[in-house]
Order: sequence, then C-alpha cells, then structure tokens
Amino acid sequence: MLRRPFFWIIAVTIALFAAAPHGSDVELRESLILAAVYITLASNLNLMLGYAGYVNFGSIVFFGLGGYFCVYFMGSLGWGLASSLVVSGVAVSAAALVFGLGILRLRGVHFALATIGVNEAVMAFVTNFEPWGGSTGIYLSPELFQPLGGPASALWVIYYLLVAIMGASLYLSYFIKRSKFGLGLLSIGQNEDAAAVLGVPAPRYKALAYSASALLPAVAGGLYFFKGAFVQPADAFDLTLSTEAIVITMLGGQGTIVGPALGAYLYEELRGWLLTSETFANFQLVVAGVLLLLIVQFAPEGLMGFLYRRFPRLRRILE
Amino acid sequence: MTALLEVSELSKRFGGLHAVEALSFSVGEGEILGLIGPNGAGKSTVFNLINGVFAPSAGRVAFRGEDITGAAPYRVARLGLARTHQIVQPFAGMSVLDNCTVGACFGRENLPLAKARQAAREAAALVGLEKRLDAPALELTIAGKKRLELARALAARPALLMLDEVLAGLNPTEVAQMVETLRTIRGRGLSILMIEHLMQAIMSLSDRIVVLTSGTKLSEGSPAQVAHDPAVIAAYLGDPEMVRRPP
Amino acid sequence: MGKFWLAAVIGFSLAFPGLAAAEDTITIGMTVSQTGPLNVDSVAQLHGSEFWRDEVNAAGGIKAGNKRYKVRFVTYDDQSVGGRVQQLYTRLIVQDKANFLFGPYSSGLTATAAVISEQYGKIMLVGGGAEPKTYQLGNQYLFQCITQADYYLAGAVQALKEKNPHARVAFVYSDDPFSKAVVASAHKLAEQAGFTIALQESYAPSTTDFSPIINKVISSGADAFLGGGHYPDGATLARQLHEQKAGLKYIAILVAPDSPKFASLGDAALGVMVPSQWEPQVKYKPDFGPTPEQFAKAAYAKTKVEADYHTASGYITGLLLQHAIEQAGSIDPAKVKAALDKIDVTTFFGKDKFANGPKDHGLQVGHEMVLAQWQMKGGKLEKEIVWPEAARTAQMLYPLPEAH
Amino acid sequence: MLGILASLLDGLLVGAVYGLAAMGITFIWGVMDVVNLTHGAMIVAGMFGVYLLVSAMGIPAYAALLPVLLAGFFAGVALYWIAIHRMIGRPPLMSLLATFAVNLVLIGLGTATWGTVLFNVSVSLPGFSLGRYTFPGTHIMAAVLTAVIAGVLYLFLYRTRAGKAVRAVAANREAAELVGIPTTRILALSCGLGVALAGVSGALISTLFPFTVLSGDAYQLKSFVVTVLGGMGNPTGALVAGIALGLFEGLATPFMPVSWTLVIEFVLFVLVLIAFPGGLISIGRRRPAVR
Repeated sequence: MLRRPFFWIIAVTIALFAAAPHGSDVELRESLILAAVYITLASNLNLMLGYAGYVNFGSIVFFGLGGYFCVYFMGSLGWGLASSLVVSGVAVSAAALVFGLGILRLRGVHFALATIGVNEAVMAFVTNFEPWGGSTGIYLSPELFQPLGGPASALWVIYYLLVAIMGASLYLSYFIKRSKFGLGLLSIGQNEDAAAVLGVPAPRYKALAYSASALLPAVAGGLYFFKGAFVQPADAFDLTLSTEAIVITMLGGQGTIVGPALGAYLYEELRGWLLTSETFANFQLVVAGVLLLLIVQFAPEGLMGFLYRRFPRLRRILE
Repeated sequence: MTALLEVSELSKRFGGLHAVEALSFSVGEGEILGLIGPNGAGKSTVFNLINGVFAPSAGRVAFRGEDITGAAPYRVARLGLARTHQIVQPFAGMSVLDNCTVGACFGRENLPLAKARQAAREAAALVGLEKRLDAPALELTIAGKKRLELARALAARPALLMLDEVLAGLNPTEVAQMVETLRTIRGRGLSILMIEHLMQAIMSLSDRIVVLTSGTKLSEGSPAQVAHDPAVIAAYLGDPEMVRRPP
Repeated sequence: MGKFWLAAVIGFSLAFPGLAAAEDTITIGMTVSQTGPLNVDSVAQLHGSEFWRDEVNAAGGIKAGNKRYKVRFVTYDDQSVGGRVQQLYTRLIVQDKANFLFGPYSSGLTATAAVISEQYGKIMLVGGGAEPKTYQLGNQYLFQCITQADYYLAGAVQALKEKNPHARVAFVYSDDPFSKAVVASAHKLAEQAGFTIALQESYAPSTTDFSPIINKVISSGADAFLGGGHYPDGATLARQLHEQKAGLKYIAILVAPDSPKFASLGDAALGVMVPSQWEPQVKYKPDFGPTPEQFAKAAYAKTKVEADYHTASGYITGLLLQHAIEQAGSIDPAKVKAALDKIDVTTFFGKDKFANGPKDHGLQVGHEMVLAQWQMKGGKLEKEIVWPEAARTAQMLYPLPEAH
Repeated sequence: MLGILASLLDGLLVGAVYGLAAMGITFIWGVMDVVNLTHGAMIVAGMFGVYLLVSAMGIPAYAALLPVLLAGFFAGVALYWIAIHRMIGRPPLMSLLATFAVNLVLIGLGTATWGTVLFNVSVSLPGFSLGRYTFPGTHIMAAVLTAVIAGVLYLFLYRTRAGKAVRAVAANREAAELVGIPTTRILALSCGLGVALAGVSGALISTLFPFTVLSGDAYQLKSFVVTVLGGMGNPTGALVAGIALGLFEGLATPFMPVSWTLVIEFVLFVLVLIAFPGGLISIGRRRPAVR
C-alpha cells in the first residue's frame, strides 16, 4: 500500500493545503476552506456515484444533518467541538444506514429521485422541528469560539480540521478503491446483477458505501456551520450544493480519486473568480451552465478520463 | 453417491405462462449433467430458479443438503454454486484480471484480495486468457468473453459449475478448445450442470442427460438411452412414424 | 542626480496638492444579492447606499477634522446564500482594505458575516437584518440601523386595537427567520391587546398556491389578517385573499406591498397595509441631512422609481456612518465606534438610537415603524401613511371595501 | 363541513394544473428516458410569454396560450438538439446533467434580464361561491383548459399516426427504428411536445398567481412528486396523480398545520418510489419500472 506513488501524492496535497495560507494569507484560507469542503463532498459522493454507479442527488442531506447536529450539540447542549463532531458524524452515518436500507432497493433515476425526496423531506421536517429552532434556525454566540482562542484562531483551527477531513476523504476513497470492498462496489457499478451472481453481497455493500459516504460530509457540515455561527434549513439542505458536487465529480472524472478532488478545486476557483470579476458577475450562472453543457456533451469521461486517454502511462501513477 | 444439487417439484409461472412445471432432478458429486431441449423449453429459467435470480412459484432446491429455494444469488454463490450467463455479462470497464478476481473474492472460499488475484490468474490461464489479463473486458472477442464468463466462475472454486450455452457462437476450433478445457476442469472433481445445443459436444461430455420440453421433464438417462428415446426424437425431429410413412 | 528628482517631486506635489495627497478616500465593503431570491430588496438597498455615496462625494466627501474623505464602494454578489459570505467579507477586509462594512441583506447572512467582521473589529452597519438575535450574542461592532423584527407588526396591532378591540386575528406567515420572529412577538402583543387568535399558520417559502390556507382563514371566521413573508408569497397572498373574497376588514402583509410593483395587483392591492421602515410622506424634522421630501424627490430623480423603505435603509446606513465620522472628527474605528454608540438623532428616516449594553450592543432601539396603506387617489393606487397618528398622511381605509 | 368541501374543490382545481405541469416532464421521461431539469425554467418561460404578449399586444391572457404552446414546441425541439440528442441511449445521469446545464443558463439569463422582480398578469373571471367560500373564475378556467389540453394530447397519442409512432418509440426505440420510424424526428417532436406542455402549464399558472424568474423550481419539484405518483412516463397517470395531490393538500390543510403537508408529501414520494415503482395510478401502459 505504502509503495504506491498515489499514497504519497495525497499526503503531499494535504501538506500543500495545510501550508499554503501559512498563518497570514486569510483570504487564501477562506477560498481553500470552500475548496476543501467541495473536495470532501465530491470524494464521498464518488463512493456511490463513481464506484457503485448510484447517483446520490440529495447527498447534501448528510452535510446539512451533520451541521444541525453539531450546532445543536454545541449551541443548545453546550458540548465541546470535538465530541459534537464525532457524535454528529456517527449519528448521520447511522441514519444513512437506515435510509439506505430503504432507498437502496431502487436503481438508476428512481434512486436519484428518492435521494431528492429524502433531502426535501428532512428539510421540511427540520423546518417544523422546534428544538432545532424550526425555520428560524440556530444562532451560535461568539463565546463558543473562546475555547479555540477566540474567533481569529478558531477559524484557523477549523481550517486545519477541514483539511484533515478532506485528507481523510481522499484516503477513504483510496483505501476503499484498493480493497476487496472497493472491488465489490466497482463490480456493482459495472453490472449489479452479474456481480450478485458472482457472490457480491450487493445490498449490504451498497448500504455500507452509502453510510460511509455520509460520515465525513457530516463532520465537514458540522465544522462549516459552526464556522458560520448560524444554520437554517434553506442553507443546510440546499440541493444546488449536491448538484454541484455531481457536476464536480463528472468534471473531474467519476470513479477516479484524483478526479473529484481536481474537479472540486477547479470548480471552486472558477466560481470564486466569476463571482468577483466585473464582466461576468451577473452572468456567472450562464457561464457555469455553458461550461457544464460542453463537458457533458464532449468530454463525458471528465478531465481524468481525457488525461488517461492522452497519457495512458498516467494511469499507473494517478488513481 | 450423495446428491450435490437436489431439485424437486420445481415450478415457475409468469402470469398464465407455465415456464417450468414440477421439475425434479439431481446432480451427483463429480458428475456432468447435460440439460437439453428445444428453444423455449425453460432451460435458462431453471438456471435462474436454482441460483435465485427468480423465486420459484413452487418446489424446493437443495444444495449439499441445505435448502436454497429462492435464496439471493450472492448467498447461493457464496455456498459454492457458480454459473455463467447465456448472454455474456462482463464487467466491461474492468480488466480481465479484475473480472476474475471478483469471482475469486466472493466465491466459496471468500479469499482476501491478494490470494484472490492469484486464484484469478490460475482460472484465466485455465481458459487460455493468461495473455490478456490487463486488457479491459470490453476489448475481448465474443469467444474471449465466453471464456471470461467461465474463468470468473472457476475463480470462485465452486463445488458445482452451471454452464449456460458456453459453446454457443464459437467456431469449431474454439468449440474443441472449450471442450478440452471442460475435460481438464472435470478432472479436478468439479461437478457441472450444462445447457448446450451442440449435440455431439454435450453427448460426449455428459454422464447423464435430462431432456426438457415446455417446462417439463421429457426424459432422463445416459446420453445413449436419451438419444434413442422415441419421445425425444419426436420432440426434436417430429413424429418418428413419419419416417416410415410413404410421402 | 537624486536631489534633482527629489526637488521635482516636491515641486510637483506643491503644484497639485489634491493630487499629491492622493485624495483621502475611505473604502466601504458589502455583499449584495445580485442573484437568488433576495435580489429585489437587496439591490434596492444597494441603490440607496450608492445614492448616499454619490451625494457625499459630490459635496466633496466626509469632513473629519481638517480632512475630507471621498467614499469608495466595493461590492460582491453573495447569491442570497450564506456559503460565500465569509469568503467575500474576508476578501473585502484583507484584500480590498475596507475601512467600514455594510451588512448583507437578510438576518441569516448578517449573522454569518458578523463572525468575520467581529474578528477584525470592523464596524458593520446593517440596513437589512431585522432579526434581533444576532445583536444579542455579544457582538461589539454591529449597528442595526432599522427597526428590529419584534416591532414590525407592533404598529399594525395597536392600530387594529383602535379600530376593532374585539378583532379575530389570523396570523399566516412564511417559514423563514425574519417572518417567524415578527409574528412570534406580534402574537404576544395581540394577546395582550385582548384579540382572539383565530388562526396561527406557517407555510413553506416555496408555497405557490394559498387557496387551502385561505379557506382555513375563512373557516376560522377571522376579520383581521397579519403575516406574509418576503417577496413573491406576500403578493400571491394578497391576490388570492381578494379573489377568494376572504371577507377580511383589515389586512397587513410584510415586505411585499412596500414595492411600487405591488400596485400591479390592481383591486387586490386596495386597502392592503404594510409595516414600513420609511415612506416618502413621513413628516420627520431631520437634525441633519435631507428632509424626507428632498430625499424622495432626489431618489426618484436618480432611480426613476419611487423610493421604497429598502432604498431609504440603504441611504440611512451611509448617513449614520457619515455623522459618526464627522462627530468623531476622524476615521479611526475606535473613535467612530464611540460616536456611533452615542448616536441619538432624528433624520429623514426617523429617530435612530443604538443600544450599547453588553447583551444587546448595536440593537436599534430608537427607530419607529410606520404603517402604510394602498389607497385609491384620483384613480391611481397610492401608498399613504395611516399610522402612527403623528406621521399620518391619510385616514385609514377601514373596514376594507366589500370587494375583499 | 363546507370548509372541507371548499378545500377539496380548490385541491381539484389546482391539482389539475399540477397534473398538466407534470405531464410535460413525464412525457419526455416516458419517450426518451430523459429527466428534463429545464422543466421549471420552461414553465417560467411560459409565464413570461403570456406576460409579454398581454402587456405588449394587449390581447387577453387566454388568447396568448396558443402562441406560447407553439413557442414552447420550437423551444423543445431546440432543447432536443442542443442538449439531449447526443445523450440518447447513454446513462440517464448524462441527460440529467445536460438539461441541468441548460437550466443554469436559462435561470442566469432570466435573472440578468428580469431580475427576480414580481410580475402579475391581471385576469379576472366571474367565479362562483359556496357559502362564504369563493372559487375564482381563473382557477376554474385553468382546470377546464387543462382537461381540454389533456384530451387533445390523448387524441394525438391514440388517434394519430404520429401519436402511434411516439408511443412505439416510447415502448422500444430500437424496435421502432427497425420498423422504419424516423426515431430522431419523433424524439425531437416529443421533446417539443413535452416542453410545449410545460410552457402552456406555465401560461395557465401565470393567470392564477404572481410569479418571478425563480418560481419555476417549486413547480419542478412538485412535478417530480406528481410524476412518480402517477408512474414515470405515464401522462394520464400524471394528470390523475396531480389531481390526487391537490385533493390531498385540500383535505390535509383543515386538519393539520399547513407546513406539515410538505413533510408528508415528500415522505409519501419516497415510499411510493420504493413500494410502487410503477406509480400508484399506473393506468394504461405498464412499463418495467426498474431497468
């Protein structure tokens, strides 16, 4: 495992992310925080989309639920950050296991629609759930940043934690892809019926993958909404975010590990630049749309697919 | 001879259509049983009933004494019953080696990845695919894909191998090679249940033959007995009396 | 050789002092919802702030001590979503070196932006965040220039008490932070006023058809309707209440009826009231800055659209900052903050005073709402102020004509 | 009691419009296995079509229906060639993303030109009232026109050659090609019809409620729910499911807080997907739900 070059490429990426803003460049940190969140969402989505071939359209429900659990534990129950994050992650992946057993009997677009249904149902429920502030959402007071040394240093702590979560997501995708579980997932993705005939326990593997793909996004959601000191249903369960995660995975190249990560970084930089450039400011939706249309039509295998075709030797180094 | 596979009174109805009706037969340890019959006799349906792709409407299937009626395909495979598909179902995007490794990983011995790769290489070599291990499955010829189906099933080191027209679509030399491969496999104490239309191949390979027509068992016995059974001839060639009547 | 250049530079700078001092300017940063559902109100608020900036620069800039500072805006699109707000406000502070900040539109975005502004001790004046919670969390550099959500419908409840002390009230509001806070406090006030609460219903912001809810209003036998949400739902409610002849005598809807476009509903708009932070016809006597008429006329001249209270809120955030800088005589944040804390003034916008206790610093405690009503004036629908008594420009049309 | 009857009637009227809106998306899904995520934007285009025609040419709103229908048809054919043609036969995710991309472009252009300001088509027709409950004429007219349009679609599908060709392509594209049906032209025609349905449902909705550029999303989500209840790819099922959903909303509202109806709708949506892949009301063509 350690001999493989890609193992070290991930380590270098994490180190770069951690070192890049080196203490002063706050603006770069904020941009990299968004990139790290997108990479986490896309890599974990890839477990379902790229490996098992299941389009989880509503994957943002894990991110949102993680955010709500964590903010609730810290804001209303006064827990520490660490315990809130751990419990949020575990609670959401357990919930994903339960949801999964239900909707994973579906395939193709029916599964995609079901995930949208789950996300919208959870959002509608949270909007009426008073302990979580109902539609007002939950506000966090700045005092909660004190244990981390006040808002300034707290934002740095949150940044490094998010980079760690991003790294964990990349390694999770990497280890799963090289494991027997990963081989089983990939065979399900290729032809689920044939895989079952060969003995791959499809229902259990799909539920496990669905649950695994929920853990880290939930923790990332907890950090993200703790950082924003406010969570409301419309932000936590925003379908456009999970659609963007799909776009990113397709842009980068589904089924690969570096694909979603590269796609996330490029996408975040593009949207960030579009937003702050005068010429495109109010046309950034149009530009993003046209770009995606071209990719889906002419380079469906995404960036990595294109690179693998042009430089086949690359396949041995990058996964 | 203890029965490896025991099928008793198996039936399957799709709405009004009786695809399989009260079918019973068994496969002994180390035996090759041929399953023949005209198109639409329900042969592939029987396979799908045994390995759990369809749940039977009635009847019972036991494998090494354990009742597997209607069990999920992956449970049946885990017990050591592997099968190939009439229409090839390769994992197109994966390499030949990976295809076989899936079989080895999730078959009877549930091998860890490293050992599974080794078993996969052996199975691929057995069917003559050792030179194409890294090629993506979609690049293989139809014959290659047929071999891959077999290799994948073999990699699982099954106790019983169910072959669904593995010779169909092959040219004569490929048929000869495949028959030879089946003979070498047979030598390792593996039992085979085989659907085939190529009479001379199945007649030479099988110890016993079951003839199926429109879902029911028409006849059973050694290849010679079955070949001379008037009912079988009628089913295949029409009424034997016709041979004698003047034109 | 070096001395020659030195002399030239000095000579040059003496000749054009203004140029030499590179024009003292202060930078004010803010995000605006150019896209997404909050676009209408957020852009109106931006126009108000830009109108203030242009007037101040035309008059030579803000006078602080013996210096005059021109105002420069840097704005980014937050897409009505919290996701990018912190990245953009960090950019405003770090890269664009903003001296002061204006808040984004809506309470949710303000809370998220506050984490960044507080951390850098940057003063942020908020013209579009009515929800009080953000100011009760211990933030020190936030200043709410508009009335907080709790008092939005206070005027409507008192005005109803004068007209019909035994009213049966139906509260129907959108499931969003602002509307929920408004109705929660209005509910308490209504109970204290002795009204019977015939109905209390919240609806999803994405609701498109209100007929089932309106039937519920009719079944409840309510004769007064208080509620609504942000933009499209408020207008749909007004239209369907009219079409389904809900038989209400008194209707007050949040936000939507304040926009001039509301008149396009025709009869459905007649008699509908809206709590408003400011109306062109208010009669306040300003300590400084333009009178209400001057502001209204000048705003119409600039934007060709009658100013609504979002435009006025945008302008007042600028005016209050300017006043504080002039009082402090410097743009040093600590001095300006001290000046802002002491502000207790009346302007074209009305009274403005900030609470500065530890637990509610920056909360607006001075500004009063007015209640405006769409009335038919010479065949054209006009907004008139009908409450409070001091600011009234027309008698309240009560009860609503039979058409409702 | 009267209140409940009134709510049910309201539910029926608006449910019909939900059904019409959903017919557009289920039609395109049925014929070419494509989930058309531009559906919401096309509904909004229909709304703005009516607004522009009414305000520019002063014609009554209902007269604008035909031009919007035609414009929708051509927009649909254009959408087919721009986004969907290369996606036929490829995994559904591809067409999902292609139409999502076009949706982004449409929303971007719409916001840039009209902003998210409110538009209102003022139409008033005498309605009738039942005790204190009134049913606006516009809602009744919308339901009537919906029935007419659904009827025309039914006649087209089951009484014309082109309709038969469309149903053949829906059943099996390859087989249809083998018997000589120009499938590409039929697919383009179907996409045109689907978008025309979306456009005209938008036109009808614009006579009922004020709208903005962003109103499309709510209707798109509602159409998903209705499509699944009615059985994917089954236009008549969608109409009946739309009415059923409207009745449910009408019935549920008097008995519980309105905001909870949305929770129940989506839970029902997921359960129906799992338990009845063919949809609750799958009349007519039985399609294998899981492919």
